[in-house]
Amino acid sequence: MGNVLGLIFANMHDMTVGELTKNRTMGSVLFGGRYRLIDFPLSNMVNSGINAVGVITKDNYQSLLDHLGSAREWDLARKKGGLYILPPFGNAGAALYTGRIEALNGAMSLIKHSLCDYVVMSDCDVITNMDYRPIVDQHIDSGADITVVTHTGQYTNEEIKMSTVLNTDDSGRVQSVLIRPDLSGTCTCSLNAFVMSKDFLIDLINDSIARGRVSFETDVLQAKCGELNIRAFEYDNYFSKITSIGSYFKANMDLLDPANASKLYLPKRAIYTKVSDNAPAKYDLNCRVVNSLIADGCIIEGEVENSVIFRGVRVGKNAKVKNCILMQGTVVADGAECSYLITDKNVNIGSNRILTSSPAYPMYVGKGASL
Amino acid sequence: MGNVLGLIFANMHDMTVGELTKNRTMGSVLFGGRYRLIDFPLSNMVNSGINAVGVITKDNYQSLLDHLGSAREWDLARKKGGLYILPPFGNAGAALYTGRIEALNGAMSLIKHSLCDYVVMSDCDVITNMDYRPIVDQHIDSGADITVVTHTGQYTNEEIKMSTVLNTDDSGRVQSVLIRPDLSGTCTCSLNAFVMSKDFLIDLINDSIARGRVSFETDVLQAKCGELNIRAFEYDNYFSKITSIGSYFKANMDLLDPANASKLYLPKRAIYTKVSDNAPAKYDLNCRVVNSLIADGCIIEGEVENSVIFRGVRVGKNAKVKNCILMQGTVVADGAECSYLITDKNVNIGSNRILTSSPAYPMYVGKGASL
Amino acid sequence: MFNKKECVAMLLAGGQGSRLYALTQTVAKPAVPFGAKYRIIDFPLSNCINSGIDTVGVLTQYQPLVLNEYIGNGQPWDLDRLHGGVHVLSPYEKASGKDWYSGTANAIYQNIPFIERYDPEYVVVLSGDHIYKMDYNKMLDFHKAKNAAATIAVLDVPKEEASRFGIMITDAEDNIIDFEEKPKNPRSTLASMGIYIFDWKKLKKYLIANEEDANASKDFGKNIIPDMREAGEKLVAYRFDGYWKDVGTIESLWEANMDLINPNIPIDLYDPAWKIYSRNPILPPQAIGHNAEIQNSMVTEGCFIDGSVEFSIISEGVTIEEGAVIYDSILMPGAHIKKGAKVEYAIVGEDSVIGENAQIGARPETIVDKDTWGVAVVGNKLNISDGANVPPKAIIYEDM
Amino acid sequence: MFNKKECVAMLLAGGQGSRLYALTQTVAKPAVPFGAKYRIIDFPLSNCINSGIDTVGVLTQYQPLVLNEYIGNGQPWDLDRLHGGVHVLSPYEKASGKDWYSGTANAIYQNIPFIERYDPEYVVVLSGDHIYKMDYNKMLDFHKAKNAAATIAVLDVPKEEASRFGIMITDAEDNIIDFEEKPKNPRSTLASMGIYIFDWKKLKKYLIANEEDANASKDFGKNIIPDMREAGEKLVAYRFDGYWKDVGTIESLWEANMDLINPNIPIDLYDPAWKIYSRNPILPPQAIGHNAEIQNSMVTEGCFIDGSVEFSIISEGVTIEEGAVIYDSILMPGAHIKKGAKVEYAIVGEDSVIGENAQIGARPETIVDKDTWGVAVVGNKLNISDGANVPPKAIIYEDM
Repeated sequence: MGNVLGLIFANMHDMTVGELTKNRTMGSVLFGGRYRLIDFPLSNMVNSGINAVGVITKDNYQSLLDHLGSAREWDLARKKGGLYILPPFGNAGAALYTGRIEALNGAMSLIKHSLCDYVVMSDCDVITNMDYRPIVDQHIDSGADITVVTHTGQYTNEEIKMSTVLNTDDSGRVQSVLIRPDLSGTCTCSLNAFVMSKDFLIDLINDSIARGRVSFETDVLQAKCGELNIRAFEYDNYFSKITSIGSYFKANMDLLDPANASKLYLPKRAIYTKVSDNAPAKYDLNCRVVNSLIADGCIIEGEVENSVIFRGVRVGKNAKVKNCILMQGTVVADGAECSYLITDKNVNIGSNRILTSSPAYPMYVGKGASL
Repeated sequence: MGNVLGLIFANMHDMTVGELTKNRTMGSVLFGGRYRLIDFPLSNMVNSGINAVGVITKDNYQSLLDHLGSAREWDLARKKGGLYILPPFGNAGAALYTGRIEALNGAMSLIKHSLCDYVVMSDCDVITNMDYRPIVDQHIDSGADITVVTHTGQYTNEEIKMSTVLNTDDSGRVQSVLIRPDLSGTCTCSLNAFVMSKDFLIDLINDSIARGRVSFETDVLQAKCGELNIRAFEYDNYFSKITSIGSYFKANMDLLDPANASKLYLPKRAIYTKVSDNAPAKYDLNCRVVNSLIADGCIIEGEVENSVIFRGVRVGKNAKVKNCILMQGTVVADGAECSYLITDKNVNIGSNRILTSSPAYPMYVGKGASL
Repeated sequence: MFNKKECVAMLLAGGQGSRLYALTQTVAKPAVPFGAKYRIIDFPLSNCINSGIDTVGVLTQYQPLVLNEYIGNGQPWDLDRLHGGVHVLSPYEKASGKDWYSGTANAIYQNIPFIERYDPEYVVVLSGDHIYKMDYNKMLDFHKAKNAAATIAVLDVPKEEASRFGIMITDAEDNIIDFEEKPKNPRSTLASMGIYIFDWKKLKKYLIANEEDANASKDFGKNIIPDMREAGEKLVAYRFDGYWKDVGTIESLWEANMDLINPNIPIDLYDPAWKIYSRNPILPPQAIGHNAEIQNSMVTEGCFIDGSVEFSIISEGVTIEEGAVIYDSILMPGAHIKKGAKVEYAIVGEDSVIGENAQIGARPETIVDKDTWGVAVVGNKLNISDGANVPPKAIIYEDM
Repeated sequence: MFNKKECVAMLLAGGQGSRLYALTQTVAKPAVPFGAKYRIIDFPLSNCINSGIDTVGVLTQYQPLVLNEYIGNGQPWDLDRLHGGVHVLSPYEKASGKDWYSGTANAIYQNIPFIERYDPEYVVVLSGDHIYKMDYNKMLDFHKAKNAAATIAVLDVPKEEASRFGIMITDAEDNIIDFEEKPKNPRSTLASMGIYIFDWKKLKKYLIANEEDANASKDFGKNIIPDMREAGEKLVAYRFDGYWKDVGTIESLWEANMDLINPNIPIDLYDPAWKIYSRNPILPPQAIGHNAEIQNSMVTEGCFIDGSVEFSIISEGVTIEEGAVIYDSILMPGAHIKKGAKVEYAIVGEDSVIGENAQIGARPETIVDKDTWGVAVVGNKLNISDGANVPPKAIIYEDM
């Protein structure tokens, strides 16, 4: 797939998990014990043979820059192709964007100069191990103008209210588009990944900008679905979509089931992330750990159950951690008890503190807080 | 000098060469046949043993990002330290700055987390091969709060009007500061490079921001020169300072004199730049080249005299190029004649066109123009 | 970025490590996995970069493929430099002929052109099979302050262990006045750690002289150091008081691994100021199942653990099924322990599979004749069938 | 980033290159400078990456230090990859013993474990001393379309030159039905370019068989290809019609350099779609002085030229003083030609200094006995004193 350019929108859907994106992009939200959300689309692109990827950012992207570094971990530290970070104000024309089309306009120079024939775009809200090759193949074979990756299934009202819903005919052609509708039940939702030819995309951007149209979903998918040949690619593999802090919690917890983890972490299509050179995890005398994901650099002296524990977390003696997500550097001091807690980086839970929430509303504790 | 953090201001003085910075930062202005201005302070820092450098940008910095890439050419692709690019909006607090102090405030997190004791700051307007080690040594020995690198000499009114002028006592301590004064003659001008201790700098930024002071020159150097121990480091090596398109032209032409070039390009303190994998320059039958700098990738079929020719320039048959700066990718077609011309990247001069200006006002031709 | 380096490190990665044979059939000893996510060579390489030494030659001629791939361009240790960095140096053919390395001194002799590229004042000579954290820069400061020709790092060992080491006899100023190799009645308890700093000009002279002596064995301990002493050069001992262990045998390799989980042994891998770097595997976090019991162990990424693990070191990508029991053992990368298998006081090599209900090794307290007890070793990429029994002290090279 | 690679390239970097001896005393032949800013190996390495082959083993045992430093982590050729990339492979010691490479086939045989890491379908075997631009991918497509066991790239040479080459005799379908090594009366004009694509499984089988034959010379041309033909494997010839030159001798090295500035010779270094990559020197642009006259030449960065240069190749960091004259010559990196010196039909090695008014080489038209004429060579790092005379065809190894 040397002829495909990848584009990742790092800031899209920031608002769906507002607590987690206060100081970072959606793409740099921590996930699954050692990843950030951008690791998934970025690894997927690399594993699909795409070797030129642009990451479009808007604000709060310093942590994203730090995470991506020279892109060596994704094998994108290249002379030809490689990773391009596209922050606002990089060019005289690239100001803060409000919609996806404006964002693409800021990336126009990269798109134009790319030697690619096709462009694959993805947001950072879907956690999956997706091979883009069959999607591009279908796009080419079907003669579509735009291919939208979709999944048809049962969705809750909360999920659909954060999604773009497509109605397709038997041939897979999109007939109508509903944006964030107030529905629930079985429907076909966009997974926010799209394929277009480079030439079509350039024309689309130029035309939309000239007409003052900034939203890809409203002004293109919805408004033009009669006029354009927009087709769905139905995706059936394991995925989680983050539409709220609740679904973020669930997406993490889902990986405690080895059956799910084995569909996400494929030996031949690994998910790459930044290396952090932690020592192995250390389990102390009298600790008790069951049904949990534990990252390197942790020192566990107490109990951990049904939890996702990021790198460098300390769980003290007689501390109890149940149904929690503890991000990097969290310290749970001796005797503390936590349940249904999401701690951001470097949170301190004091000795013998008891913090309990409920499955419906896991409690979020902000970066660096001491409780 | 493992305990020194370098900071480079890529956008300062953009306005002095407004034509050249329309689509790029001062730091990414092309210079000397194959360099960009940031190559000089960045190489100087690396050659002085500084292995952590932050580059502070404001806008128009996409070309700077492309140039610096993974910073491998400067050996700053490191796990510890290395190059940090600090664009606006990277953090929630870092908006577009208006003065140097605000810019430093945007870099506060880098400064605070650095393990350094001292900070060396430099702009990109001075072309020189500067060893920062004796400057830091003097800063430490003298007990100064701020050390300003200066040069005392004859300056034109134009130069002084773009400079900060310092009056020092016999011990080198700054007594008063004039900003962009309307003077000429012998005086001590700042070369826009400064040394401070990390702790002093952090306090200075916090205090200035709290009081709404944004200009380092006006609100600190000038306003506080009685209160603070501000000292000059008198720098006597070869340098050029860019204060206008005229001085930019002269700084390029100065390097035609091997005596100057040998003071800038030192074998043990090389100036690094991005590699571009051009073939060697090719001199054709009947070409004539004298007193010029020619970069790789050029094909010269005509005449070149007293000129600086960047990578990949083509000079056609019977074309005549005299006293010109031709940037990357410029094509001078057969029979064309140019004199006192500065062409930006990818300019095309048509066959038999004659373009002549004067030493006092070299003509600038914008990027991609066809004449 | 300067052409000149004050100090260059030469790491003697050694040969086959015949006493570790089951684990080194296709890899050089320094590439043997250690401490769940490391390989032995991570320790000296990390010490180098943490000490500010950014130019390292790794001398090896035995099975360098894995070591070469592992070291790569040195990036995991921040040793990918435009000038300097880490280089694996194998023997090569010169215009004058071709020779394999015939001893530690000869290996360095053959690479004089490599060292001379950096024009160093000092050369640190290190060994590839020691586990320790040491600031070579402090030793270099000591070397400079003493104005020595050579400085040898020494460890004060218990008197009863001294006869296992090369022993340095020093005067009150730490000058080495004599030395003895594994003496029966040691005159001192200062054991050489196999870590040397030399004045490069002097070392070069002795290397060349030693090379010209056809009878010399081309070895540092046997030739270069004695030659320097005889010539009256100033040799000093640098006392080191941290943790240090030679892992050249199965027993010492097992012990050094166990030391990592012994709270009374002072080797801290969690100190952010002195990280031990390694080439990190690309694997998800370790998954601990519903039936797992883990205590007093170190585990790293990509493992799935549903059995019981105590006092053990579990490397990347290991699977321990429900009901399997791992006590006092080392599981190397990719090992797979099936249901009900019991691994006690054992080392299981890379990618080996232990069948259901198999028994590997045994606890010493269950053995009457203590001489028949020892750590059991299953080599790399082996299949041990269901119900098989690998007795203690056994070393398994083939499927069983 | 996949563990599997469809095609791996093995580059036979060869030995000392005794016919280039003055230039290869301390560097392997592929590291000899070429074309002002390249080294010979840049051509096959650039061809690999431009053809989409990102995994290359460079086989060498002769003076690999310069080659190793030059290739480094492969970044200049975009061959620094997490999986794959370029690796210099020297001989090494195995558990079973240690052997130098005893032939081209043996070199690949010894590195079977390297190739197997990538599980390739195809292996391209290349030579390290050819100058050419070629898309190996097209050859691979041909190999696949023909369903061949081995494909050999051939060049249609003039009949009178055919007896200098290995000649392939083919049928109408490009099947190789016979071959002759430097035949007196060639039956065909298709010369082997020393570029092979093999089905890896088959090649491996023949490599192992050849290794077991104690009498075999372990060479591709002498053993593997004939063995495959005898066994009835499908061997096909792939016709290449671009520029190709073997630079194994002083004359051919000089000629290939001169070809770069001959507008009638089809090798274009300025094509952005097929760049030849190299490790770029860190030097300022070339400075042309007031007295310079340059025509029909290639010059690269870091030079200072104040003399006359015609039909010459001037490498990085060369100084040509006022009044010096360089005609039809190659100046290698760092050469310094002093005032009034004349260099004609000559090669001046790296960092050599030609004294004032010295004369190196001569134009053929000034020589009566044409047999005494040839390219003059001054080796690396030599000093030729003021006024000295190096006659044509001379090869200078020492200061004079």
